[in-house]
Amino acid sequence: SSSGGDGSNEGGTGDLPKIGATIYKYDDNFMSAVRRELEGNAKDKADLIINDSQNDQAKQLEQIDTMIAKGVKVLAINLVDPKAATTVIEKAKAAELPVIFFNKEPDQAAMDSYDKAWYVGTVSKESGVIQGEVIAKEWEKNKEKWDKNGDGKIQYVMLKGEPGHPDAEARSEYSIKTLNEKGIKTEELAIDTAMWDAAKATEKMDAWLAKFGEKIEFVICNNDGMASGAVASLEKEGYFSGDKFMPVVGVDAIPEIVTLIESGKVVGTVLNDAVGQGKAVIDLSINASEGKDVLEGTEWKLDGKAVRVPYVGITKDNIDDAK
Amino acid sequence: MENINNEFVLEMLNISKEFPGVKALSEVNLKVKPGTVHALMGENGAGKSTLMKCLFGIYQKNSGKIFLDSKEVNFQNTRQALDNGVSMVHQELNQVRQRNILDNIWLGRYPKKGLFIDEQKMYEDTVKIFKDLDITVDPRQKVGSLSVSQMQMVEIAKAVSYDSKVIVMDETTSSLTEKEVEHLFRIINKLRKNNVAIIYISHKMEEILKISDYVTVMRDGQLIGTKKSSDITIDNIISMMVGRDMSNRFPPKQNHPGEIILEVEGLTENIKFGLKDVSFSLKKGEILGIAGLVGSKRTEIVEALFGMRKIDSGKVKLHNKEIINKNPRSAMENGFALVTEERRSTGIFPQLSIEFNSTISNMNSYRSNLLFLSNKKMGNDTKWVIESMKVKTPSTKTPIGSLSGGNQQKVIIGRWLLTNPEVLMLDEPTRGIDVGAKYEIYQLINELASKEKGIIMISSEMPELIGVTDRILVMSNGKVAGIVDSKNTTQEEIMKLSAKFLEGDSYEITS
Amino acid sequence: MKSQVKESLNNKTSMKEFFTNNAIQLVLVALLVVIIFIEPQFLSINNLRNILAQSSIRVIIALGVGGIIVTQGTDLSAGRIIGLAAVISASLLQATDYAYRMYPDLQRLPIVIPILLTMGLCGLMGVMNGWAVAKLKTPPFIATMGTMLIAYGLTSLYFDRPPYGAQPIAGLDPVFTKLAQGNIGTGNFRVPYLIIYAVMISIVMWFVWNKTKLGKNMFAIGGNPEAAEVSGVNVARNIIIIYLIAGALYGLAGSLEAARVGSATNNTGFMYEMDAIAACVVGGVSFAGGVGSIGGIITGVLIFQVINYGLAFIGVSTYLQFIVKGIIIIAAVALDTRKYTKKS
Amino acid sequence: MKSQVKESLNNKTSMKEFFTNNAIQLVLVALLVVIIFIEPQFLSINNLRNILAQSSIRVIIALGVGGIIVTQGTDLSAGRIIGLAAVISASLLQATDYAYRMYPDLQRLPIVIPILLTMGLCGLMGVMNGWAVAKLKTPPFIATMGTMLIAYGLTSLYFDRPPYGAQPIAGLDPVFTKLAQGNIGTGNFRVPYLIIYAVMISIVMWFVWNKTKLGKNMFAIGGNPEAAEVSGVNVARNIIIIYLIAGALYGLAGSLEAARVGSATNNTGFMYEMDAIAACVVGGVSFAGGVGSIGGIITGVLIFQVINYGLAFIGVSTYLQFIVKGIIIIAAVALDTRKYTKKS
Ligand SMILES: Nc1ncnc2c1ncn2[C@@H]1O[C@H](COP(=O)(O)OP(=O)(O)OP(=O)(O)O)[C@@H](O)[C@H]1O
Ligand SMILES: Nc1ncnc2c1ncn2[C@@H]1O[C@H](COP(=O)(O)OP(=O)(O)OP(=O)(O)O)[C@@H](O)[C@H]1O
Ligand SMILES: OC[C@H]1O[C@@H](O)[C@H](O)[C@@H](O)[C@H]1O
Ligand SMILES: [Mg+2]
Ligand SMILES: [Mg+2]
Repeated sequence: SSSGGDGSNEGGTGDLPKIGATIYKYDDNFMSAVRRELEGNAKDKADLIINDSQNDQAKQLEQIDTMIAKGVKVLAINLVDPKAATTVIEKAKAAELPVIFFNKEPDQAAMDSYDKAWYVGTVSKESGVIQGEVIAKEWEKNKEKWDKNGDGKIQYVMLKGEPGHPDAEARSEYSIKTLNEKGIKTEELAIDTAMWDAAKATEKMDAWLAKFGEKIEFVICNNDGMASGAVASLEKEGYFSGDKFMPVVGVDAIPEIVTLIESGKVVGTVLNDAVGQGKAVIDLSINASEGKDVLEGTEWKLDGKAVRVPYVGITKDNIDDAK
Repeated sequence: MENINNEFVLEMLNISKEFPGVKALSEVNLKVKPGTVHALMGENGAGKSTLMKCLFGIYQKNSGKIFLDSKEVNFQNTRQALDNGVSMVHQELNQVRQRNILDNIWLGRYPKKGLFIDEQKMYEDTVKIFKDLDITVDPRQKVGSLSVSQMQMVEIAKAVSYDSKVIVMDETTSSLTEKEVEHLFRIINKLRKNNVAIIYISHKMEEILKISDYVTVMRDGQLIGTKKSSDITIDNIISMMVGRDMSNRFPPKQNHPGEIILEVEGLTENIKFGLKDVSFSLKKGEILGIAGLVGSKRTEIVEALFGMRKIDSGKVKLHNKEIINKNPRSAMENGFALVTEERRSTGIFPQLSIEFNSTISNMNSYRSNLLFLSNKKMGNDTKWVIESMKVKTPSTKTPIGSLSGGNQQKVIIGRWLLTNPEVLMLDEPTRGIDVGAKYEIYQLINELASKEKGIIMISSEMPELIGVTDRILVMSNGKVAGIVDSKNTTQEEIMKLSAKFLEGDSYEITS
Repeated sequence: MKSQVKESLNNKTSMKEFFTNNAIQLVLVALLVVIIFIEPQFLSINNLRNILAQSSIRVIIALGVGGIIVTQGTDLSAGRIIGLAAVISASLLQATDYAYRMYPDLQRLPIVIPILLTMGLCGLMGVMNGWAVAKLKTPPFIATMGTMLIAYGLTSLYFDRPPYGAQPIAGLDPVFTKLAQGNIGTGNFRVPYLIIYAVMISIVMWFVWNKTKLGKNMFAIGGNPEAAEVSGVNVARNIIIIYLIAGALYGLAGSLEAARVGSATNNTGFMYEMDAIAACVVGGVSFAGGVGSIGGIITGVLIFQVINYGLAFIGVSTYLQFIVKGIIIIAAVALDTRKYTKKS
Repeated sequence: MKSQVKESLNNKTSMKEFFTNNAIQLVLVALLVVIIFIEPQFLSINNLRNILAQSSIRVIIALGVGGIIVTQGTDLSAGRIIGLAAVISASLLQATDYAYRMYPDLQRLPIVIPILLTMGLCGLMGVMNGWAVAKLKTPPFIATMGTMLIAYGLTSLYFDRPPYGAQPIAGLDPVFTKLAQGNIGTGNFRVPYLIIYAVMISIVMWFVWNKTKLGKNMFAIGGNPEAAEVSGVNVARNIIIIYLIAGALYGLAGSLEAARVGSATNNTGFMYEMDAIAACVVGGVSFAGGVGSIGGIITGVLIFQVINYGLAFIGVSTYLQFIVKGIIIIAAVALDTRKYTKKS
């Protein structure tokens, strides 16, 4: 069993299946939400050990060694680097443990190399696609006002997450691709990394506002944290009061952004379904640890060896889905 | 034990102090009367500084009692010592070089005006003190830009300015010129008149009898005795210090200068402030002294020869072949060695062992095969240094920083002797060194000269130059004022030459 | 001697001396000129204001770290202490109508209370650093690394709690965000409050460094701790106070950072110490201790901010930005260091 | 004098001396004892092997950084240089049948070639550091911070390229991954290769530090750079070589890290320098220069690893782990520092 705050094993839970889990980084807003769900779902059903891999794949491998040494019965792994799955699988194989990956998806080949490996999560690409769809939907609705220069194109600036991060790369690429596929033309005024960070986003946005001002028609952010940072910068410049407005989108649907969407300062985000992912991970883990069919007694469906929990686009219209 | 007597302002009774591996003081007694100058003498490592540091609250004694004005005291830190009327000029200069004189003098007791420091008062008080003591440096100058002797005078002024009952001066004169020493003596006499007690540590014999009222001698951490200065001679003191009679301060000379090995022609460096057209030659087996006032650029000569300074013009010929020492390494390859003047900043590696400090300049000769160094060879050489230089140390692995100043100096000289140089240059090699050790160093210099090495020795102690060298080059304001024969010269002649090119006294130097 | 000194003050030398002594200021000017040359648009009041405003909180942090470096110390905990301050003050200053409050029943507080509270608390963390350095004699690197870990652990424990868990603490009281986002004046003539705070604190710290006993002791301790000790300075107490002041400044910086960004997480402030230390070193504060100036530190912060802002403004691609920044920093400091190395 | 020396070698003193001189080793033992007391299960060959294997790459890095610290330097670039090595060696050692190769047409290479190549390249980055420190006289903090930024920029540029863009470089040649993941022997008696490498490199570095001229020069430069210069040490060249060796060690560590993890990204190695520097300082290498030992550094790394592994093994919750780790580090070093500060 594991209770609020932080998951770790406690005494007197000898009979419950021991799950060894890692979260790639505790500081990640979205993954903290998933972590809460893991803890909530494990309560009274499993003995859950969770580790903070601190965004370091090597550290995560070490944590896996430690957990194996402690005798866990199943691994639930949120990889730091999705391509490191092979190494994790090697370790699981050697210890004859099933492994449930979640949130960051290993290669097909890696999944195929071990019959006791499953995946729960989304596809990075999908969040980009859905973000593109949200932008398209809102843009079509407000084109007259938002296309300030009336050229029919979206002049946008993009705040990117950590360069090289699969989510950052996929979101940057597929949000724009999706728009273009829908026939909406785009023009990139600037793109720069703010490392997922609100404070850095504020400063980049300061510079862009000074440089481009009203030329900017859309602010696209790889995550909600940066979206909120961009909003802070925009507010300083007098946006969102009177009729000065700038559309901003993010990804994650963290509570802060949900409020900002309600107050009209952010036009949309993409919901990563933490509740679903968390529950699926625990359900599969418990079954796997007991050697049962992973789906036994659950409502999940397998797509190959993966349980897919979809992303949902969020705007003011369906804001309640994100609460 | 006798009763505490009011006759003494300070009584230190049965003081013992131990460091790991060293018993630095055992049962030492020192009683000092007000209004007297009490000299504390002893070889390097005898425990003089340690005794004073125990008084001043830097070290905590292991046993014994200290009475100040008949009240027992046991200072836990220097703050308490200063507040109770004990101040000290430290052997190793303890100044904040990055800050100016004012900040240094008032450190620990800055005057305040409301929230802020009263800089005006600091300045005025300093000016008053400096005037009182005839010190002429600008108190706003950065300490780092002062000459060593100016720093020393500032330290003295600082110690005096506490209005203490007892002032300790630990080898205060080691880097002062004769003139400045006289200046210091005037200050001391004034203090003595004001009933201040002064504990005076020095290795300069001449000074001791001139200034002190009492002499206490220590050896190997033990008290040898206290005598009235009027009742004893230098020879008495020396034999108390070294535990045997020493009939001569200088060993008999046995070297015979041969043909010329080194010629320096028109050496010029940093023309405005540095060396101007310095020429001289050095013979095999010769000991050449360099005399001059502080600031006369004696150090610059050896530093330039050793590749530490960029030479603007001039030639250096070794065995008639012109050479260029572009850095100390190439100088060493050409057979030069230099024992630098500032032991602490350019000599020792304080945290590292005696062995390391002895062997570092000679690594090439310890390779046992292509790659690795031989512990045995290094160990043997270290033993040689310790034995031939009579270094007092618990072991070869002791960090050199924990040796007494004099013993550190001996190790550094040993380091350079190991490189077996052809031209050995020594910049103030006996500064802060006791008489016994000095004698040993003179002997070593003599021996080297007899082995046909050329030796250049800078010194501010004229008796030493005259007693040890064959010829003396006298520098004045960056120029050679003359080269005299040691046998036929006098201190007066050297003094006169030293002043030859001084500004104000002469119109010769216009650019 | 006197006449030599005078001589050296002829025009040529003094020009050269001026250049070497103010090299780092000149580097800043040169940087600005180059950027303006590449992108003339850069020359605008708006950009100037942005750069100054973005530098403000950094200046406050750097002034704290700077004093510590002067005493031969360092402070790795600055960033995490800032995070602690940000999270605590944000949690106490959420707008009462915000849906996801950490303390749903908390009354609206006057903003000074949480700010002073965090300054006090962070000052205490500073005391912990100072105590470990001065009393336990732990090397500052280790002492502050320990505090960094402790501060992060505490922040996370505080932050990651029911009801909402590890979510950014947002929805801050507008009076609070205004504190960091607001301006005096309007239009092109407005001056962000942040700049005013930074200027005020710089002035106060200038007095502390140059006109008080504490300041002089700080330089003495950094320049030669033994000299300070034998002159009767209470070295330990002064060190602890220096770390205390730094901690309090981080506390203030953390609150302002939360207000500026409009939210705080346990990751707020991460690695800010690196920027601050770097700015100090670029600004001439030496790790060897005893040397440094308020003006230098401010210049150091501005250099970094001009580089960051300038490169983003020009539109240099992300990866190239790192490389260019690396080269500029080394070059700037190498140029500046020349003043120390002339052996004449 | 002689008799005094003998006297001091009586039993009591030597016991006490032994304890103070080996305090940090004793701290390590004490840590182990406490952990085993709390969780007796901890006492197993498996855990021992895990800890040693996890320490191996860290030891290699720390040995590089350690030498630099001995010369009064520091190296912030270590982590990013490791990242560069990891990315390059991984990209050259992808299995030929892997679908997403960075160089689809590249022949299968003998693994030594890429490893030596990256060691050379990283050695060059080290030379850059050393050159900036020794020749440009940039403070090591700044020089290596610059190199850190440059290395990261280069790594990212290399990493984020067609055909696949910024994707982790995976699908490594099994011979290569085996190099880091494999063992000698089997079952409970197996010894991971990594441990063997670390031991070998420690031995080599022990000889370099203690038995070569370079080692002696390194200590001389750290102990008193001016005295070293005057003693005929070519200070600049030796500093550059020390940084070069460190760079080469990072290169090796980076390759091994890629092999151990089975993939590499531009984030590999991030902040590794902090762990390495901390381990050195805990192990008795002083920032003041001139002091340090191979044994101390290894002990320092082990202490950190025992803390990390032990706390996780006991099951201390994540956030609490930070706090406990912070306290242990300060306490351990404070205890160790007593040997220098006994005011006797
Ligand atoms: N901090 C210390 N740690 C260990 N040993 C020390 C320390 N300070 C002094 N000693 C030892 O104590 C002894 C006395 O040293 P001290 O400095 O008092 O000598 P001294 O009489 O002042 O010599 P000198 O004339 O050379 O200054 C020496 O053997 C020295 O090595
Ligand atoms: N150009 C200069 N600018 C400032 N100070 C100088 C200059 N030249 C010499 N000095 C100061 O004068 C002092 C003595 O100078 P120098 O070393 O040349 O004299 P010296 O005759 O070698 O004296 P010593 O016998 O003490 O070695 C030095 O400590 C230095 O600080
Ligand atoms: O790696 C960190 C990032 O991970 C993403 O999945 C998430 O959407 C971002 O908000 C950010 O936290
Ligand atoms: Mg448009
Ligand atoms: Mg002494």
